Amino acid sequence: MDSDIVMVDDNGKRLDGRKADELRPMKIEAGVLPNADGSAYLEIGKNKVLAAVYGPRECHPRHLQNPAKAIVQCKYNMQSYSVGDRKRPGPDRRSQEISKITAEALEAVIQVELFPRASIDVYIEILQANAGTRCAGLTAASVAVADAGIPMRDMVPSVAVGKANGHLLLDLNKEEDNYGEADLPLAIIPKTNEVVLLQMDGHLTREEFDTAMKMGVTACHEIYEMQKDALRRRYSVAADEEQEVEE
Amino acid sequence: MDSDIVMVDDNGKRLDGRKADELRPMKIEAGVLPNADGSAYLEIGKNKVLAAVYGPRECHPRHLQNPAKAIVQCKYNMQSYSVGDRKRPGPDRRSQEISKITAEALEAVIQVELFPRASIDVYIEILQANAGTRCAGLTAASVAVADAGIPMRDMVPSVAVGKANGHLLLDLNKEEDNYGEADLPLAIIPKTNEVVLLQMDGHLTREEFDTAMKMGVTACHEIYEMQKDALRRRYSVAADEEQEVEE
Amino acid sequence: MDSDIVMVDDNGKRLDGRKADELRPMKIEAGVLPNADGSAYLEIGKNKVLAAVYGPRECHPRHLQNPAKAIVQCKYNMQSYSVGDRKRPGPDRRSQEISKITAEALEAVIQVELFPRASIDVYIEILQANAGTRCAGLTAASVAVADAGIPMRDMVPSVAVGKANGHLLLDLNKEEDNYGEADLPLAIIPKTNEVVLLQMDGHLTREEFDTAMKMGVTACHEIYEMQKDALRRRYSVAADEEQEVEE
Amino acid sequence: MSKSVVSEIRRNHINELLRKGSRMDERAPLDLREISVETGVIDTAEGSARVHYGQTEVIAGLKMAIGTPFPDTPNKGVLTTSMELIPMAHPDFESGPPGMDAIELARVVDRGIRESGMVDVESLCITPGEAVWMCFIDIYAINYDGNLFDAAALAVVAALKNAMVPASNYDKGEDFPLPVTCVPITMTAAKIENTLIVDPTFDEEMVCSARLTVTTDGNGDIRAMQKGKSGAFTVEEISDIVDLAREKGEEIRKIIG
Amino acid sequence: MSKSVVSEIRRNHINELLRKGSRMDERAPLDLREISVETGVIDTAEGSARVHYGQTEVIAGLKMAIGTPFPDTPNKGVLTTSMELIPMAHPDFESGPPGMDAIELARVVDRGIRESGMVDVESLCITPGEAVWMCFIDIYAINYDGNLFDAAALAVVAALKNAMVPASNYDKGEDFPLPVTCVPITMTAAKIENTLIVDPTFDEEMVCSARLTVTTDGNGDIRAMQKGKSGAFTVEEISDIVDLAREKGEEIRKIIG
Amino acid sequence: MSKSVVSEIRRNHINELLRKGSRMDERAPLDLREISVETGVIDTAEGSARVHYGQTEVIAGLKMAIGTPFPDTPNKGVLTTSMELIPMAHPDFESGPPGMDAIELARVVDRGIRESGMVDVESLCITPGEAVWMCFIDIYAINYDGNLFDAAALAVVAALKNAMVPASNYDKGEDFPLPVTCVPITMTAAKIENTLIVDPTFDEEMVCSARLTVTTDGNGDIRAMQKGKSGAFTVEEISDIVDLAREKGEEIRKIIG
Repeated sequence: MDSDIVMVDDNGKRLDGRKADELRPMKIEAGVLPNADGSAYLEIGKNKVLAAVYGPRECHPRHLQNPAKAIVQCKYNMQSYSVGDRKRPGPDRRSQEISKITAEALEAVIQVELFPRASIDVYIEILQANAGTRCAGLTAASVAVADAGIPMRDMVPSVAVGKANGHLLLDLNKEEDNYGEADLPLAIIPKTNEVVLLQMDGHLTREEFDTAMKMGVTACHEIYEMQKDALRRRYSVAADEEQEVEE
Repeated sequence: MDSDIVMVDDNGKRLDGRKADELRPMKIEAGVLPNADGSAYLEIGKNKVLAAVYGPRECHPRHLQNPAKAIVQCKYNMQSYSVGDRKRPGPDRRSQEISKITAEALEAVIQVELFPRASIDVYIEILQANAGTRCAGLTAASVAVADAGIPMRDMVPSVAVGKANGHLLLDLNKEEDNYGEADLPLAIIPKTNEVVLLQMDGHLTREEFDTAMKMGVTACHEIYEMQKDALRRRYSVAADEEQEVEE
Repeated sequence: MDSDIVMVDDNGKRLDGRKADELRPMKIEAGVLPNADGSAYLEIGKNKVLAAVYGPRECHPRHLQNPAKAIVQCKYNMQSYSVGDRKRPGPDRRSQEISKITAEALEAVIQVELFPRASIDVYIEILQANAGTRCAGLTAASVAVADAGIPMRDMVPSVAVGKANGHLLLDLNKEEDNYGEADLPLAIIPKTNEVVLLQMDGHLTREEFDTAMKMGVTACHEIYEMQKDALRRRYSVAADEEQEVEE
Repeated sequence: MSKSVVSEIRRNHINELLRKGSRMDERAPLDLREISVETGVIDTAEGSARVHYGQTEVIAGLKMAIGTPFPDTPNKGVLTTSMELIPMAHPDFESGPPGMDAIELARVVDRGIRESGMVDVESLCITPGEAVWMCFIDIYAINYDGNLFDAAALAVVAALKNAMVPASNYDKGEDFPLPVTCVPITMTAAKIENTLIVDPTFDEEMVCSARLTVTTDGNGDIRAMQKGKSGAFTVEEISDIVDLAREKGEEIRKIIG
Repeated sequence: MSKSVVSEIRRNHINELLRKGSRMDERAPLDLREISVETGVIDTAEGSARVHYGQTEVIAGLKMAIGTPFPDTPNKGVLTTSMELIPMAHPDFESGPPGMDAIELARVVDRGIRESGMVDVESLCITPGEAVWMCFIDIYAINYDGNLFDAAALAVVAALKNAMVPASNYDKGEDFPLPVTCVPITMTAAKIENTLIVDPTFDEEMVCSARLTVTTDGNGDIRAMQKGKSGAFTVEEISDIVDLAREKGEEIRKIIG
Repeated sequence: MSKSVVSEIRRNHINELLRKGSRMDERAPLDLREISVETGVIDTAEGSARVHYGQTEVIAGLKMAIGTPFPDTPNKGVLTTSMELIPMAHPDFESGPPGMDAIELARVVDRGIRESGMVDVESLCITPGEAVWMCFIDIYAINYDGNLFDAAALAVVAALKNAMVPASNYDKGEDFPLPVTCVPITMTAAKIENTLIVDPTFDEEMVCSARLTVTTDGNGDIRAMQKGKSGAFTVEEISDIVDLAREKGEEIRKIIG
């Protein structure tokens, strides 16, 4: 680790000009894929992510069916060309772990009890990766589930807080991540501030952890507004189209 | 590519003495395997091919069943020792593609509508390979299906036309194939001259393509005669055996 | 092979001090795993082996069900750290063969006809290997099946007889095995002296084979006593526990 | 691609429209859908393109690395083409390694590129027998509404045309454009009853009896063909499709410049 | 881990007990089960340990070999952690390659070791860029009654603390103890209704809505965390669990010396 | 090999015949079927043979290449044996990687070859520790009517006896015959009720309770054995089978010269 790299300059600016608690530029568009029941496209910094939802639909394989509720299945996938060195197609251990915790976080808000025996299938494709893809994927997937019209208690915004050269920094980009000393991805239910996804690796003192959690929760609320905005735009477009048809 | 190799000499003879539109020596024998419902052994040049058919039989896995007709499944397999460098057992991408187009070509003539929900399973094993195995396999499989007594509209003879050092040549052998500039495998329904298998790779002008198609169709009719002859011999043997039993 | 190594010294002692027909020190404990229906832990020399039995239970996959009897399925597995060079997890060809013959040997004594359609699943884990693990695994599995209360005609003790530098030696350890010229693992039904597992590789004359068989059968009876003893201890402990509960 | 069944009603509707020379999306039988091509859509790729044929969407990306050549072609770079039919793109697609359809798609696209000599693989040799550029072409179906053959092939061609060899990452001098020699274009026709159509939608693919894919180069010469499905073509139909492929090839070649 | 269903009766029983501050095995909510640690149980391993958390039993073994380092860390030894949920350990476990549960377990255990810097990987470099020690940590669940995270992590820590690098087998001098710098301890809490418990049994895992695993080092700093299951924690609950993890970490650190 | 069930009628018929000392194909219990051996049937193989035992047909082929020896046997060539039970050969055989039956067959055949020292692997060393001849023996079941053990083993022995090492392809001098030292022959007996038979057909294999395969060398010494199925043999029965194996070994050794 090269500690000469200055992560935050004298003016409190990071390598890309952001403040410590500032998100990268972000945009979300809902309803981008015709075949899926719901979908979303998200860019945050140099990450490009697609999420699609199919369901509730019949659950395959059948032995996974739950007579009391729908199951939520997720596949998080980094496309081969999304990273520096080409990634071989197919799931690796990292992507399987991310798929699991993403499905669990979504299940926390989806009203699965309304769809016994069904499956809700969430697909997250990372087209271009630049640190923070698991959070970007969950944020997008949450919009895609809403776009599919599946009843949810709330959405799930997600972001990571990092530590680099001793600084707690929100939403590390890849350059910063290369000097990262800790990473704390989390996702919340904004209405209650409850945490549905939480991971950590690295080194945080008790105090740093508390600060990082606060930064993360605050930023999740910012992201939540963008999620809602994307859905509002989507509904207004859908309403316009409907109106056109009626005219 | 070494263009000094003379593919066709001044007398119009190829490296192995054939004319441009001449097939390699070919023999077909039907009914060679006791267990299979139908089978055939074929040699063309230095290719040695076995084909076996099981079915119509119950379709596994069940989700592949078609309530309106039998499905035709094919496995084309090059045995490990059939080529110069040992081939690892198991399907590769090439063999899977060949299996798919072979099944499609056979389905074109099999009366699949007579056997709803059933499977007709065709196995092609390349014992020894010397260019042109996919066509040899389909030609043999066609005889094996007939040997199994499965109703067919016609048989499917198959051959490839190649281009080497600028010459259009029927049924390239391996030596010629090493200098090949184009390869056009095809299979027809002789009664109608319709094409049920067609692939091409390489470089053909519009005119060359038309000529190659003509050469291929003509040769398929030659092969068709050998297919019918193999079945005639098979039936007469079977009839003799039956007579012996009755005596 | 370095024939200077003296396998049996002038006093008839082997490298580890044993006589030619002497087993390595052995101990068996039944009922060591709470979750399994039956289990056993076995040490023989430096081998450490666990066996667990689940069943009779519903047979998966269903197409393996036998309407007339239970099927016996076995997985023999060497754990990664059980050998000199780390073994990659997952079954290899050797372990699959051992699993097969172990299941067959156990099926010979289990009253499978009492449990139609069921499966009896036997798991053998080699924690530490030092030659002779297949026999140790079968010996332990036999005790685990009995511990599960599954009706058996008899138990199946198993041991290997080896040949090293011309000597027939019972129960080779790894050091001897490195100079082994033949290996003859076997398992018997002690009540009838019938053989239910038998393999051989190496080089044995007709006479050596007969001698080796006799050594093996005799040693199996010794092992049988230890198997019964382990079960007796298990039952008395179980009875004590029951009594305590009642008191 | 194999699980869906088109209802009889839809099948009849498609057939009836075609008998009148029309299609469900109001195209004439020999019209392509609207095609869009965006290049450079993936920063992490050496070249990339997103292509739409109507609602069918694919992305192709090229990654390059230095590797050892095959022993029998010591002075040539290596091309590899993979196609992923990810379950995002269609309810029939399932997770897992490429199935027969994906393999056929990848191989047919690969043949078009390879046999046309589009990429000058000899100029991708660094040290004969030791070091060459490896080109990994990965194609993802994003939304599938028929005719993946043509959309995938076009995405790959567009990605390659705009690719830069990342030489500087490997201390091999400055980055330079991937050397391409020509622009092969792939066109697929399908036969429904006795009518030929081009650029079939998903529903049309389900209904058609046979399919023929033809790749032509800038001279109108044929570089690759693949017939699919269990129906048959007459020799005349094949000839017509070849002419169509040459014609549409010219059209599309103008789109991507 | 996913096939079993706990009966409603058992679920209600667990809930009722907890409302009274008790558990089926008579522990208080924040009590650990009896923990036992035996090291050196596998002669063929470079280091090994068998750990019980009540009836949960795991064995971890370390094997080492010389290999080439990763290009981006030329002067560091390599750690790899695998977890096998063998069917011996529980009726729900099936043969086959590691599933999602086993992968998550291995990765969380791995993070605790790796992120705490427990193993001094730089001192496992033999020749930079060429030869380093590879550490293969294999964990087997032997009997599963809940809380594999903590049992597996403790078994690995104990195995590593007592491991010898087999240098003499490779003509690299005398064997020496594996260099370890600290003792990270992992603790898992679960939430049942609104009660937090630690060290859940199998039945409690089935009933709980959420799980949080926290690894702390000897300074009480946090090195790894993993939340699991589809329930939610309040920020306060998470804070309480972090405190518990620091406290239990101290307790357990004494057990393994 | 496991899906078929023999009808009770056929089972009874086999049993009744055997009680009278006869079999469905009119053989005596200890008679082999007609055996045929053709060598050199595959031009592309370094050695090959097609063997029939009655209607059971197998083909074995040997391919050779230069590779690196195993570290613990630096001066020995490498032998590998694979068996493929292709679905062509029997309605019960399925596509896919070798199952337990195929693995057992390959390993038992391999042991017969390896343990008899038939191939002089030391003379297949080119440069110790660096380059040796690798021998890939591939066996395909073509038509399965019982006793694949013996047919496969004989096909391999015949293929090896007639093989040429392709030295000239690798600039290693002239081709030379594969050095073989002896001719191990494999014989399988089966037990039906209390009768021993040799060379069982498919139906007999389905009905028999136990199977014993014995490989002997030219001196009548035993080189490999494998007992199969869940029945038991008495020690006397085993002794009788060993004698039979020595006797039939001599018979068959004459066939292949």
